[in-house]
Amino acid sequence: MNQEVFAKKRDYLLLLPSLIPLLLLFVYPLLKGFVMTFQQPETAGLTLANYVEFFTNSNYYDTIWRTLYLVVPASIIELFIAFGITYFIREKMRGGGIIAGLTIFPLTLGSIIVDMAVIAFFKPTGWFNTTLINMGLIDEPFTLVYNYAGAFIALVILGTAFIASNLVGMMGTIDPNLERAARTLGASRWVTFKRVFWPLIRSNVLTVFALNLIMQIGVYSTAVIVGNPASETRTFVVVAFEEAMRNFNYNMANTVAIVMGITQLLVLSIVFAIRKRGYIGSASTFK
Amino acid sequence: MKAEKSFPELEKEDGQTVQGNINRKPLRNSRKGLFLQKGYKTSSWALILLFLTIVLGMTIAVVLSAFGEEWYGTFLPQGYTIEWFIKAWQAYEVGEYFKITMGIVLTATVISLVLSIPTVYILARRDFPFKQALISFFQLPFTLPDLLYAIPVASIFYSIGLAETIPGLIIVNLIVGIPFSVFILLPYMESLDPRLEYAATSLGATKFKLFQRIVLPQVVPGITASAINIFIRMFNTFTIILLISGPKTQTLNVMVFSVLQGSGSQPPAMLNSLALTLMIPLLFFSFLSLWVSSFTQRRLGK
Amino acid sequence: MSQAVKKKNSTTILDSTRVEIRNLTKQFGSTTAVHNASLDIENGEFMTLLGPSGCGKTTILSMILGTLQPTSGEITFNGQPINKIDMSRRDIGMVFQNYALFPHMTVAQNIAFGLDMRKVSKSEKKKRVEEAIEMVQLNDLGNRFIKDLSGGQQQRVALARAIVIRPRVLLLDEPLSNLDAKLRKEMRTQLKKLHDELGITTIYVTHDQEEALSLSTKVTVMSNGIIQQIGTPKEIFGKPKNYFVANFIGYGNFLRGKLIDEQDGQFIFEADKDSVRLVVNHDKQHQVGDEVILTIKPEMLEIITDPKIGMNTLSGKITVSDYIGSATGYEVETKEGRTFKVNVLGLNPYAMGEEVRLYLDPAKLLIIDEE
Amino acid sequence: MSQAVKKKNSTTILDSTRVEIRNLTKQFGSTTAVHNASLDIENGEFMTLLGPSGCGKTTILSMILGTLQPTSGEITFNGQPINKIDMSRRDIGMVFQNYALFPHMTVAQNIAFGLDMRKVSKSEKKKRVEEAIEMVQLNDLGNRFIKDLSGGQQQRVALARAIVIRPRVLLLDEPLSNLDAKLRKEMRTQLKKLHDELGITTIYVTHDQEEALSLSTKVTVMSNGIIQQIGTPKEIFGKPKNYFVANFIGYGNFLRGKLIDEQDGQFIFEADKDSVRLVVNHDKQHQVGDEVILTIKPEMLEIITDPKIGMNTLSGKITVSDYIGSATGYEVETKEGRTFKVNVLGLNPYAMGEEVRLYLDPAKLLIIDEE
Amino acid sequence: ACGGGAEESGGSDDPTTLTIYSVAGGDEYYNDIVIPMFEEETGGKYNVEYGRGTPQEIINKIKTQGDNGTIDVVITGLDGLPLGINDGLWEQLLPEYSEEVHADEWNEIGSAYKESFDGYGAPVTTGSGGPILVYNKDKIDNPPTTYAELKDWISENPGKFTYPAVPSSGPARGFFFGLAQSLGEDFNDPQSLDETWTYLEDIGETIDNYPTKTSDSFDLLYEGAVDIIPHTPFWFANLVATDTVPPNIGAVALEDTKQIIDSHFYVMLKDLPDDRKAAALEFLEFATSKEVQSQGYAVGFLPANGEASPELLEEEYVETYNHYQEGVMPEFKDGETIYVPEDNWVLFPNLEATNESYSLWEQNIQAK
Ligand SMILES: Nc1ncnc2c1ncn2[C@@H]1O[C@H](COP(=O)(O)OP(=O)(O)OP(=O)(O)O)[C@@H](O)[C@H]1O
Ligand SMILES: Nc1ncnc2c1ncn2[C@@H]1O[C@H](COP(=O)(O)OP(=O)(O)OP(=O)(O)O)[C@@H](O)[C@H]1O
Ligand SMILES: [Mg+2]
Ligand SMILES: [Mg+2]
Repeated sequence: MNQEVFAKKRDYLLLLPSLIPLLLLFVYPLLKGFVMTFQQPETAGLTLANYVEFFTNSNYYDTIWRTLYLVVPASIIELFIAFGITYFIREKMRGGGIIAGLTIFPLTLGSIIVDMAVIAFFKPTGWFNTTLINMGLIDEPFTLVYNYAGAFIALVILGTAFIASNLVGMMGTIDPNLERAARTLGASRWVTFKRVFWPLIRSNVLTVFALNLIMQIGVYSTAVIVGNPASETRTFVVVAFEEAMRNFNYNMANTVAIVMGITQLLVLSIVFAIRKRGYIGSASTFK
Repeated sequence: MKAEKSFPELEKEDGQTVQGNINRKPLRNSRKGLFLQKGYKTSSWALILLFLTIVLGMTIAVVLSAFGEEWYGTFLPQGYTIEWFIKAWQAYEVGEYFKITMGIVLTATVISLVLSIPTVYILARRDFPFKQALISFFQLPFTLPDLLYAIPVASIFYSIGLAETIPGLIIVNLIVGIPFSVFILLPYMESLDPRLEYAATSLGATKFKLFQRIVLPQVVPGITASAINIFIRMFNTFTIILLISGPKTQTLNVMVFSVLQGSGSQPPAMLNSLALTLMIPLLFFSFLSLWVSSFTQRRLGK
Repeated sequence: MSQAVKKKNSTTILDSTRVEIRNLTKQFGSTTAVHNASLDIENGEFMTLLGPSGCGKTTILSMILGTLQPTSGEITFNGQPINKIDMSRRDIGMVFQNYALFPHMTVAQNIAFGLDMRKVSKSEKKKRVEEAIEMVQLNDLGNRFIKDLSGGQQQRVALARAIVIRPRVLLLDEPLSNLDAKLRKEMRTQLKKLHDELGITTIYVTHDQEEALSLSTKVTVMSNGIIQQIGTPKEIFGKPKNYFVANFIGYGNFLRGKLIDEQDGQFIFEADKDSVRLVVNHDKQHQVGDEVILTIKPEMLEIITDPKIGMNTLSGKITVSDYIGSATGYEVETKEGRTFKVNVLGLNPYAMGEEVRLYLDPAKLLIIDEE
Repeated sequence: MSQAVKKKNSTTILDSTRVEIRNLTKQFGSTTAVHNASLDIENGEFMTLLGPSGCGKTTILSMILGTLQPTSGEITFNGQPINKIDMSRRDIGMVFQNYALFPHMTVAQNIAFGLDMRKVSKSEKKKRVEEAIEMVQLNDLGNRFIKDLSGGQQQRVALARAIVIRPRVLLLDEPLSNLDAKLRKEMRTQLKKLHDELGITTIYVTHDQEEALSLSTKVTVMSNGIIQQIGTPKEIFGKPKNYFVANFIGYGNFLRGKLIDEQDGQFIFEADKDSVRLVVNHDKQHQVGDEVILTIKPEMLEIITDPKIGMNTLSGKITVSDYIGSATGYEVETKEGRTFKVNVLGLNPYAMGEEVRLYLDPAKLLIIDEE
Repeated sequence: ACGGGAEESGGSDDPTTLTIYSVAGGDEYYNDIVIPMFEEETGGKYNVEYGRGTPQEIINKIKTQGDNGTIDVVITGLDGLPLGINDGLWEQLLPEYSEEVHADEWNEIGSAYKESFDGYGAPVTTGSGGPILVYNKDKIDNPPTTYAELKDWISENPGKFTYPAVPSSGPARGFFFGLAQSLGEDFNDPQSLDETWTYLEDIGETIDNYPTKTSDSFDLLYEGAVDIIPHTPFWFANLVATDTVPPNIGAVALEDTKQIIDSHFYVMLKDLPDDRKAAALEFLEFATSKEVQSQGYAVGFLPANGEASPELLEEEYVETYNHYQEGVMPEFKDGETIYVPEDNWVLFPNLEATNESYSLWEQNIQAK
């Protein structure tokens, strides 16, 4: 059928209900916060000193790599796990609902409880290590908490749950007839996936992936509770909070936050640039 | 196949010429395919089992740490008690906070959804200049740490008298809820088939009816995902809520955190129990929304 | 239009709508899907759009419906430009070529949708939905979801959904294409009845000539986005204006040539290729000297045995014989090397290779132009 | 099957597939879509499935394709149960009733998809895709995305995608329903050519009798999930087995009654309702005393003026006259109160209300059973 | 119920809302004992709202509230007090309100604060912030009792000692400052703590990671992953009193250092409206009285009011206290009275030094 998008000016009014609260509540504070990054505590006048400090002091700029080093691999793994699970149970399968529910479940625990749970489960005397030791697989327990590994595990659990919570619904929007058509044309399951399923769901997956990634860039409690916030998991927000809460240097805290925001925007624009090159739209059979 | 039996010696050349150079696979499953298929199934199950074991193990471990008695180094606690849980519940009036929290966050969730859905619709359906920039703008509030804007927001709220009031807390939650919901719903909305909307409009549906009868029912999965996620996010919002909440108009999360941060000599089991009370609203809401969604979906025949 | 006259009269609210299309053009990038089309559809008219696949029929309907914006030109409803009328207020019932049924609703809900929008009372709604379901013979399927229906059943839901609202304009885009012949005929009867009763202005796209003929008050033939001929069914099928129209609606035999003479109110035609001469009845548009095309339908050609008739006959041999249900289609190759298509009712009266004589009745031969 | 014999032979690699369906039943909840159907489709056969909308045709194709699991019964390919063969290895080309084209690929990519899966060389692929595009007359549209095509164009892409792989089984679910008559005829010719050349086992669903007749080597008529008759096109159209088949394929006139006598190799038939007596040619399946139905196609009934013919004639009056393109359909009401449908080639030779006589040729009357 | 205190305090019939925030924890004393007593005492005149937070958060909150402030009294530790002084948030209590806060009754430690904090806060409790060692009696018969012995023990039992992260754990702080104290270094000048860092680096070789929270270090000890952790005497006693310590866990004091005093203070917000100020002062007067302060014994809060004693405990807390003091190490008991021995204490370092120490610890120790 023929259709095309033609906009009536009036339609854009629909943007307002959500824009107005944000403009009212958010923009002014944000600008204020932004201006603060060009100021020093207790002095007037605008300066770039905070940014100079950020990009010359390894204590600050290292947070970029540390954050990305923690979050990017974790996000990719989360995507794989969440996609793998939801794709596998996508067709009506007995127990599929339960598997989906359990995968998403950690999301409902919230990050603090997940952090506590990771510690309880993975600590040297936790079930994970004791089981491995009892099975004779290892002699010494793995150190999986209060370090990179701990934060990584907690992130993976939460991120997987988040991505899965979205993928479950998205997979349902792909018309199974298209996959069937591909299969009958001789495509193996893998090729059907690669050539039909993936291109159709790709843009949605990328959006969720980006969302998850930028959320995890803002990781705080996990980095502090299960990670080692002094070194390996010294992420943006850890430093920002430290500046604000311990050093009372809001200017620097906001600078860190702005750099973090820019990093997130960069990540987002990369993902969206990739996304734009693929198919975006309905995946129903185009009759 | 009579012919085939009479001229078996001719087979190869003939088969090829007729079919051109097409690669004919035999009408039979390839070993490789079967193997891969099996491998895929096995590894998927392995992945699922591994992940779920960890999730379940973690959860049980942390729950036992709150309900277990004297769990030191043994595989299971010596005994179980809900005494600490009850103590924590009573000492901190968890029930009160629970009610307030549900009121605030539920309302904010619903309002966020209501306000963001029209926006998402336009973002998904229309192309306009700076659309990408607008999307990025929507993304700012939940990516930037709330530290960055919490203090100015709180001063505004105090100066206009909205601070420490329930409506104020609801409104401030929208900063978290709207952008997040926009982002989650966007891909769902983009996957809708626009042709159905034309059909509906031509049948006389106004914009409102179109939303109500055609768009919304089809994005129920997206709305559910969005509702759960923004609920959880709002529930976990800390800094800004702490700044504008009063001692009694606080979310459960903020109260529990303050307790945990300031904790001195209270028994750890009680603190664990207190932390676990946070699960209740989240679980409650998740089940609620999954139930609502499956109910509506069933009614909508998915 | 007879229907238009039958209509009840009212001043402000018209029961149906007069659709006027003025110089309508639609381009998709570099493709021109509709080119400068002008078309008047009186109220109560049943207009059929005919044309080959991809000629722009759906595009025209989409512009009337409002899902496409014309590149240029104007469409008016009762004189009012439609872009001034909100899409939801145009009161159009449309059967989309792809149905566009709501997957999240049952058959009954789909059909009731338009009524809901019109705030029809509950009992009235129930009654009308039931009627519609019955009319398209989907009894017992009211509570099914769309995906649980067969293709033809879906198409019927789409039809029911469009007509149940008794709109002022009905746009039907091949609404019966997935139905079997018998059902199609029944639906056709229902549509005709409905149209006669309510006088809904209808624009109908079909590939089925029988449908076009039995339903329409007017037919428009298009090709490549350009309107070729507009007329009553009899005009179109009896007097196609040019080669395209004739060919499209099934005139299978064409002879290019010249009218070289006039005799007893009849032209003498001489074919270019082989100088075959034929006598053909006079018509008003042509005169001696015109370069024309003679055409005749396969079923108008006669295979004769009577040796007495000599004029306008050609001898030949049957080369193809094809039983097509109610008739047999033959191809006859004449001595001059031309092939004629001839349809004869019934099963196989002639054998392959049989020598026959073709009679081209001067009254049944038609003179048309190339363009 | 002629095609089957034509086929080239091979031992391991079969050029086409023999499809056997044994006691196939498919239930959707409480609906039985296919009921205990058994059907053999030899390799190289062109089998057409005919039946009213919703009778289970698509369901059968889906089960052969493997997208639906039979409730009971078995389908084998060359004797091998298909559930043992992976879907991607069955080598089936299918045109889905809803096309199922890939929205994220261009026309050429859609068509090439199956070839990619077969690892056809690049140049060969290009050639074959171009051929296919040409065959379905979509030249210049190779780079379009599916949503930018008209309905008929989409359908042709679906067809091209299915045949370009030259599969061993072709399942075509109303592949031409959205095309105009001329194009449909051309596609038909192409399909026939392809089938004759490659001998692909084909199962074809159509509502168009002409298609069924001109393409198929066998026709299966279904109703409500039950197979009513299997036979060659001539058998089906010339000798429908029962009332359902006859009615479905267009026998419009039925007389219920009894064979009361036999005379000169002819039966005497007496109608139940009005004791009209008719003479009808003998057939082997029936004998005097049988309760039967006499039927005759509208185009086999003759309106006669010759007053000499008295036997098997009925007088009546023309009540309906409907020009349907190549013929005019009349309804004649006899004095006994029966209505007969009669088709006469050409335009309107008789006027409404005219008194006519109908001649029911004993050789053209058919004796069938109720069930 | 949702309005701020300011608006509601006007009416004479409605109880005045008194908003108290604790940024030092201690709910079991303030929220469970003091406030109910106060409400009972004043017979419904006041409606006390009690909130919690970290010092930084509440100070930010007070600042954001600006003129619309709702908070009247804050209970703070050694971090929040100077922070608020720097930001000019607290009302100076001494000498103007010394009567109300019973300044003349303050004990030795409390009096010491008069000088260091200019009389901005009224001390509530002046307990010990450690250090002591808690150990597993099953594994260790003779626990180390000095830092030197501890180091030797650690080198003999690598991996069996750990302490939580200094910035996020009180006992770890006590351990850290106690170490500097024992090595004779000045913890008010973190840059000079060379030997302290060397010591910590050395034992750090054997420590895989530093738990974030104190309770996590407990778990490690209880489960046998480690055998010794540092702690503070009265907190530990509290755990013993609540029966959450396994019987095989014991505690010893470290003899070669002094107890680092950790205290809580009441502060009153600056420039309160008169009615609220009156209310706040009434509360302060009540809460610093020896009667109320004595109730602190019940939960191991050593009163800053020198005249407080276990004898003044209310009936209902006597039992609690008796049970509690059984778990206190003999070093911290004077007969039936718990205390920090005279001359065996030093005040906590000042705020700047503390924060700098945190950062240095993270850089020098935790990040390694
Ligand atoms: N998923 C389903 N659940 C219930 N009933 C179904 C389902 N799919 C098909 N049916 C029913 O099964 C019957 C056969 O359907 P099928 O699609 O095979 O019909 P068809 O012969 O292809 O008809 P058409 O010519 O209209 O396409 C129909 O009555 C249909 O309503
Ligand atoms: N979005 C588009 N972009 C480019 N070309 C388009 C688009 N939509 C339609 N077309 C082209 O416009 C022409 C007219 O399309 P339309 O759908 O009106 O054809 P139609 O007459 O309905 O054909 P059919 O009988 O096959 O449905 C076709 O050639 C088609 O390819
Ligand atoms: Mg069309
Ligand atoms: Mg079908």
